[in-house]
Amino acid sequence: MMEKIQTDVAIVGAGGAGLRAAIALAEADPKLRISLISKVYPMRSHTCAAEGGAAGVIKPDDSMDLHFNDTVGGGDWLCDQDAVEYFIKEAPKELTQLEHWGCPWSREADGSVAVRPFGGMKIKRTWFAADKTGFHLLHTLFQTSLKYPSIQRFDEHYATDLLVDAGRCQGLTAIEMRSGQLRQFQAKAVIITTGGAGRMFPFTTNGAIKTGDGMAMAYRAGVSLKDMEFVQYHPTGLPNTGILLTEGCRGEGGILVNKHNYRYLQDYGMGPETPIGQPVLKTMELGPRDRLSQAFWHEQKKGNTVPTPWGDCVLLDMRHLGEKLIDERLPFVRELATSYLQKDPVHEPIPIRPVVHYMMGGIHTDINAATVLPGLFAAGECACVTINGANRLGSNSLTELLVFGKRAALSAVEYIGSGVTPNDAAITKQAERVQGRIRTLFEKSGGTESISGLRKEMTDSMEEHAGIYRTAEGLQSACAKIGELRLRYADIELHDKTNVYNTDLLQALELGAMLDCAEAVAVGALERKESRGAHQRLDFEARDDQNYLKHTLAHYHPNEPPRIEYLDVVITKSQPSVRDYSGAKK
Amino acid sequence: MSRKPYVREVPKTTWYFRQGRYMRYMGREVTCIFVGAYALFLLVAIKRLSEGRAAYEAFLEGLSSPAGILFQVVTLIFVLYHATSWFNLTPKAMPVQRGEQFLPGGVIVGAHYAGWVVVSLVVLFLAGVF
Amino acid sequence: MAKSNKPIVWGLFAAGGTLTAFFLPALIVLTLLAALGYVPDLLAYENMRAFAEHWFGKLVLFVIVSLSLWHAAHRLRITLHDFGFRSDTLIASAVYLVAALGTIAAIVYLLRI
Amino acid sequence: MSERQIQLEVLRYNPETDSEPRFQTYSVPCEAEWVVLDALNYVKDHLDTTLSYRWSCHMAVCGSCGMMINGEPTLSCKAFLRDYPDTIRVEPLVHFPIERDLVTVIDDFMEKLNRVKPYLIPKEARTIAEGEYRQSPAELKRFKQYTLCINCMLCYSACPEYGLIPDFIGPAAIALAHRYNSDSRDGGREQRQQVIATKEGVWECSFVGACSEVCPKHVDPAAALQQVKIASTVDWYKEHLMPWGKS
Ligand SMILES: Cc1cc2nc3c(=O)[nH]c(=O)nc-3n(C[C@H](O)[C@H](O)[C@H](O)COP(=O)(O)OP(=O)(O)OC[C@H]3O[C@@H](n4cnc5c(N)ncnc54)[C@H](O)[C@@H]3O)c2cc1C
Ligand code: SF4
Ligand code: F3S
Ligand code: FES
Repeated sequence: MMEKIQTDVAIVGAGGAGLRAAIALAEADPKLRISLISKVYPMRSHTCAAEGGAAGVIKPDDSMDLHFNDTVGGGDWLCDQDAVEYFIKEAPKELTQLEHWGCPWSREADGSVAVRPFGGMKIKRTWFAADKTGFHLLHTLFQTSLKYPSIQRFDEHYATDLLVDAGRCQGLTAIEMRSGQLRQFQAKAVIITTGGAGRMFPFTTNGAIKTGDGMAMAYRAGVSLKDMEFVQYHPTGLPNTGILLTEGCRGEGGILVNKHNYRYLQDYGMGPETPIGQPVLKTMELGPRDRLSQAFWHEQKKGNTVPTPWGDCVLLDMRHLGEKLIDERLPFVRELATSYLQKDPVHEPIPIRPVVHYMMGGIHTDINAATVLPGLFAAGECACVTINGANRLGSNSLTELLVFGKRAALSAVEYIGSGVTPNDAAITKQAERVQGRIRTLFEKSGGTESISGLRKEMTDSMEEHAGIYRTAEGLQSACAKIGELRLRYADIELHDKTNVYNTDLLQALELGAMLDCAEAVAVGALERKESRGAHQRLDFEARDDQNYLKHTLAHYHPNEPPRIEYLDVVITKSQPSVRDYSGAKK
Repeated sequence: MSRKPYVREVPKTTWYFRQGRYMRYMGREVTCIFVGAYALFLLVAIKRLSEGRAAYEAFLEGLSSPAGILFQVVTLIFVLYHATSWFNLTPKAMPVQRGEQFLPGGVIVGAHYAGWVVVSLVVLFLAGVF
Repeated sequence: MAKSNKPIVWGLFAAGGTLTAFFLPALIVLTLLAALGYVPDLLAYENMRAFAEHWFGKLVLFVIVSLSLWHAAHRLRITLHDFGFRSDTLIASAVYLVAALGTIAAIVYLLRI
Repeated sequence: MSERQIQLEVLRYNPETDSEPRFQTYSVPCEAEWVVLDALNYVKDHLDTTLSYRWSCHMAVCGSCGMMINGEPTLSCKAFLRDYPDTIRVEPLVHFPIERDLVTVIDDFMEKLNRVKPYLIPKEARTIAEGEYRQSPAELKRFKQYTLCINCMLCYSACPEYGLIPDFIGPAAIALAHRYNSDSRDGGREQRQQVIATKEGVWECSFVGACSEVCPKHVDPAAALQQVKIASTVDWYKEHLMPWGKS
C-alpha cells in the first residue's frame, strides 16, 4: 500500500521560491498544513550558487519606472509588462522583508543597505551580500522557515508526477529516496518551484539538480511550457568547470579583453570605451548578458580569442581593482578562480567564456503565478510569468523568486478558500498508475541504452545546435536528435535494482525530464524565425515584432514533438524600440 | 522497510590514534597532569615553609635528587607545551575588533608571547636570578 | 534542558589556564635552578619566609596554587573522559574534591606562616 | 591534457545486499585539474551506475558532497587530485550512520539545527514600511564569518567529542546560534542560551579545534564555541554572585 499524505498545499522544491512560498503560506494561515517537498535538503538548492545580487528600487536616485524600463528593454520587449510592474513594485518590500529576517546584506557606512551596479541596469540597484547573495538569501529563508511548525518538510523526496482529476491538480507522487517508496501527496493546491534546467547543456553554471523536473511534470500534465527557446548564456564562466564568476566582477569595474588586450565590446554597439576602473552603467562591460555572450561568439569567429586547454576564451581583467576591494566585495570569486583555475584575479587576468546559465522560459503562468490547470501554481526559475522576456537581467531572478514565491502562496490560499478537496479514489488510482510506470522502468531488463550515453548525446546536440547562435538547419537536426533520444529512452536499463537511495533511478527520471524540456527548447527555437534577446538566428538576424512579439507555448505530446502556439505579449506602457547600450546617447 | 543504516562505532579508548591532530590535542590535555603535579609540589613547599627552616631546607635539598631534577625538567617541557598551545588559541576565544576589522590572530598571539616573555623575565629578575 | 553549571569550574579552569601559562614556566625554571644547586635568592628560607609572611605574598601563592589545581582538575576530568573513562560524575567528584582540599590546605598552610 | 590513472577505493554499502561496508576499487583515468568528485562522476557514468553519493553545485557552496578522503573530512568538489597520491580512499563522513555507499543519515544534524533557533528574533519589531534596520559595516563584520556555514557537516566528522557523545549539539549548530546572538538586530540570545548553554550544548566541547581546521568556509566554529563558553560563564557569575545585577 502506498503511503498517503493529506495536506492543504504541497510545494515541490525548497529553493528560494519554494521556501518563500512556504513561509508566506504559514504566515497567511497558521492552520494550513504545508508540505515542502524537495529532492535535496533545502540548503542544497541551487539558489545557494547565486553570487551577484538581487535588484530592487530603494535608493532616492532610483525609480520604479527606471527599473521597469531596464527590465523590459533588457528582455527585448518580450516581458509581460503588467507582471513587470507588479514585480518592481513588490521587489523592495521583499528585499526589506529578507533584511528583517536577518539576511546579512552588505552595508553602506551609514548602516543602510548597499547597492551595486549590474549589467543592463541604468542605476545601481542590486542589493548584495558580498558575492554570496543567493547563498545568504537561501539560508536566511531556510532558517526562517524553521520558525513555522506548520511547514512540514519532506527532504530528499523526488517528485515524479502531478495527480490531476476533474481538470484540477490535486496532488502529486514523490519517491522517498532513503526508502525508495513512492508516496502520494493529496493536496488542495500544488506549487511547483523546482528551478531551472541548465543541465540540458554540457557546459553550465547549474548544479546537478537542475534538470527541469518540475517543468516536465507540469508539461506532461497538460500545462504548456512558455518561451523555452530563450536560454541565457552568462558571459563569464570558468572555462574548465563552468563555474560562474558573477557579473559583480564587471559591476565593480572588471574589464573584458581579447587576445590583443583590446576591449572588444566597443565594436559591438556597447562603446565607446569607458575609462578603466570607472564602469559606466549599461555600456561596455555593463551591457546585458545576451549581447556580451554574442560578442564573444563573433570574436571567436574572428580569431581574436585566447586558446586554452579548455577551448577559446577571452580575458576578464580585474587587477586594477586591487586586493582590498576584491577581498571585500568579491572574496568568493577570488577563491573560486584561485582554486579551480589556479589563477588569482588580483595578479592575473582570468580566462572566461560564455556558459549556459538560466532559463527565461518555463511553466506558463499568469501574473498571479497560476497555471491554466486549476490548483496548480508555479514560481521561480521553473515558471515563466514572464518578467524576463527574451533575456533576463542579472539580479532580477533572485528578486523574482521572492515576489512570485509569495504571490503563488497567496494565490493558492485564495484558491483553497473556494472549498476544493482532493478526490481520494480517483487520484489514488492515478498514483498507482505512476507506480506501475516507475516499476516497469525499474525492473525492465535487456535494455540497450545507458543513461549517461543518452545524456551525452542530448547535451552535445543542444550545445552544438541550440547555443548562442542558431540556424534552421542546426535546430532541425537538434529536434530530430531529441525526438530520437526520447524514443531510445524507452530502452534504457537500470543496473541498480535496489530501493535505498537509488541514484540510478533518479538519474533516469531526470534524463526523461530533460529530454522533454530540451525538445521544447529546440522546437520553440526552430519555429521562432527571428532574433530576439538570447535567441539569435543566423538565418533571421533581425527582430520581427510583426510576427513574433509573442510568447511561444509548447504543448506536450507523449511521442511526438510538441505543438507550438503563440500568445500575445502584454504591453502597457513601453512600446518596442531599439535596445541601446552605447554610452554615446547618454 | 529496506533501510538499515550502518553505524560505525567510534573506538572509545583509542580514537585519538586516528589522526595527528587528535594526538596533538591529547598531548595538550595531558599537560594538566603536570600542571596539577606542580601545584601539589608547590603546596608541599608551602607546607614545609610553614614548618620552619629545617623542614624547608631539607625540602630544597631533596629537590636535587635525580628524580627531583627529572620531575622539574619533564614538568617544564609539558608546561611549556601548555603555555604555547594556550596562547595560540587565544584569538579564537577573545577576538578583538577595532573599528570594522578584527585584529589578525597573529597579533593577539604575538602580544601574548611578548607578555609572557616580560612576565617571565620579571619573575626571574625579582627572584634574583640575574 | 537546564543551563549547565559547568561555568563555575570552567571559569576557574580558564583563569587557571591563563595564569599557569604565564607564570608556571618561570616558576619551574626557578625550582629547576634550585634542584641543580643554584638556589635563586628568593627561594632561600629567609626570603621565602618574608615573602609568604606578607599578605600580598600569601595572596600570590594562594592564587597560583589553587587556580593551577582547579585548572588541572577540570582538564583531567575531560581527559579521563577522552581516554574512555566514562563515569563522569564519579571522576568529577574526585578531581574537584582534590582541588578543593588542595585549596583549603593552601589556606591553612599559608595562615600558619 | 595530461591524464593520470587514479585508484579510487570507495566504501560501498547497500543495506539490501550487504551486512557491512566493504571497499571497491575503481581505476579511473583523470584529467589534471579534476577534483575527487569528477572522478566519482566518471565512475558513475562509465564504470558503475550503482554507486550512490550526494552532490550538486560543484563549487563548494551547496554543502552536499562532504566525504572522508584519505581519512580527512573534505568536500569532494574541492579535493583537487593534484594534492593527492595515486591511490585515494573515499568513505562517507564518519560519526554519521551510512544510509548507502557514500550517503549518510543526517537527521541528527537537521534536528539540532532546528533546536538552536537559527533565525532572527528581533530586538524591536519593524514594519516593512519603516524600511531596513540600520547596521554598520562593523556590526555586520562582527558576525559575518559565522553566516558562511554551508552545513556540510565536515566539522561534525572532525570533532571527536561529537563521535564520543552523540548528544552534543556540535560545532556548526552552535556557531549558527552564536551568529544570531552576535547580530545587532537580534534579541533572542536568552532563548538560545536555554539550548546551547546546557550540558549537551557548548559544554561538551573540549576545544579540540578540529572543527575549524577542516571547515572549508573558514567559519571557525571552534572560536564561536569558546566565545559562547566565555559569555555563558559571565552569565553564570552574574546570575549567581551578583543577582542584583540582573537586568
Ligand atoms: C551560478 C549562478 C549564479 C546566479 N546568480 C544570480 C544573481 O546574482 N542574481 C540573480 O538574480 N539570479 C542569479 N542566478 C539565478 C538564480 O539563482 C536562480 O534562477 C534561482 O536561484 C532559482 O531558484 P528556484 O527557487 O527557482 O530554484 P532552485 O533554487 O534551483 O531550487 C529548486 C528546488 O526544487 C527542488 N526540486 C527540483 N526537482 C525536484 C523534484 N523532481 N522533486 C522534488 N524537488 C525537486 C530542488 O531540490 C530544489 O530544492 C544565478 C544562478 C546560478 C546558477
Ligand atoms: S562550520 Fe564549516 S565545516 Fe561545519 S558545517 Fe559549517 S561550513 Fe561545514
Ligand atoms: S572539534 Fe569539537 S570539541 Fe569543540 S572546538 Fe571543535 S567542537
Ligand atoms: S557539490 Fe556542492 S559543495 Fe560540493
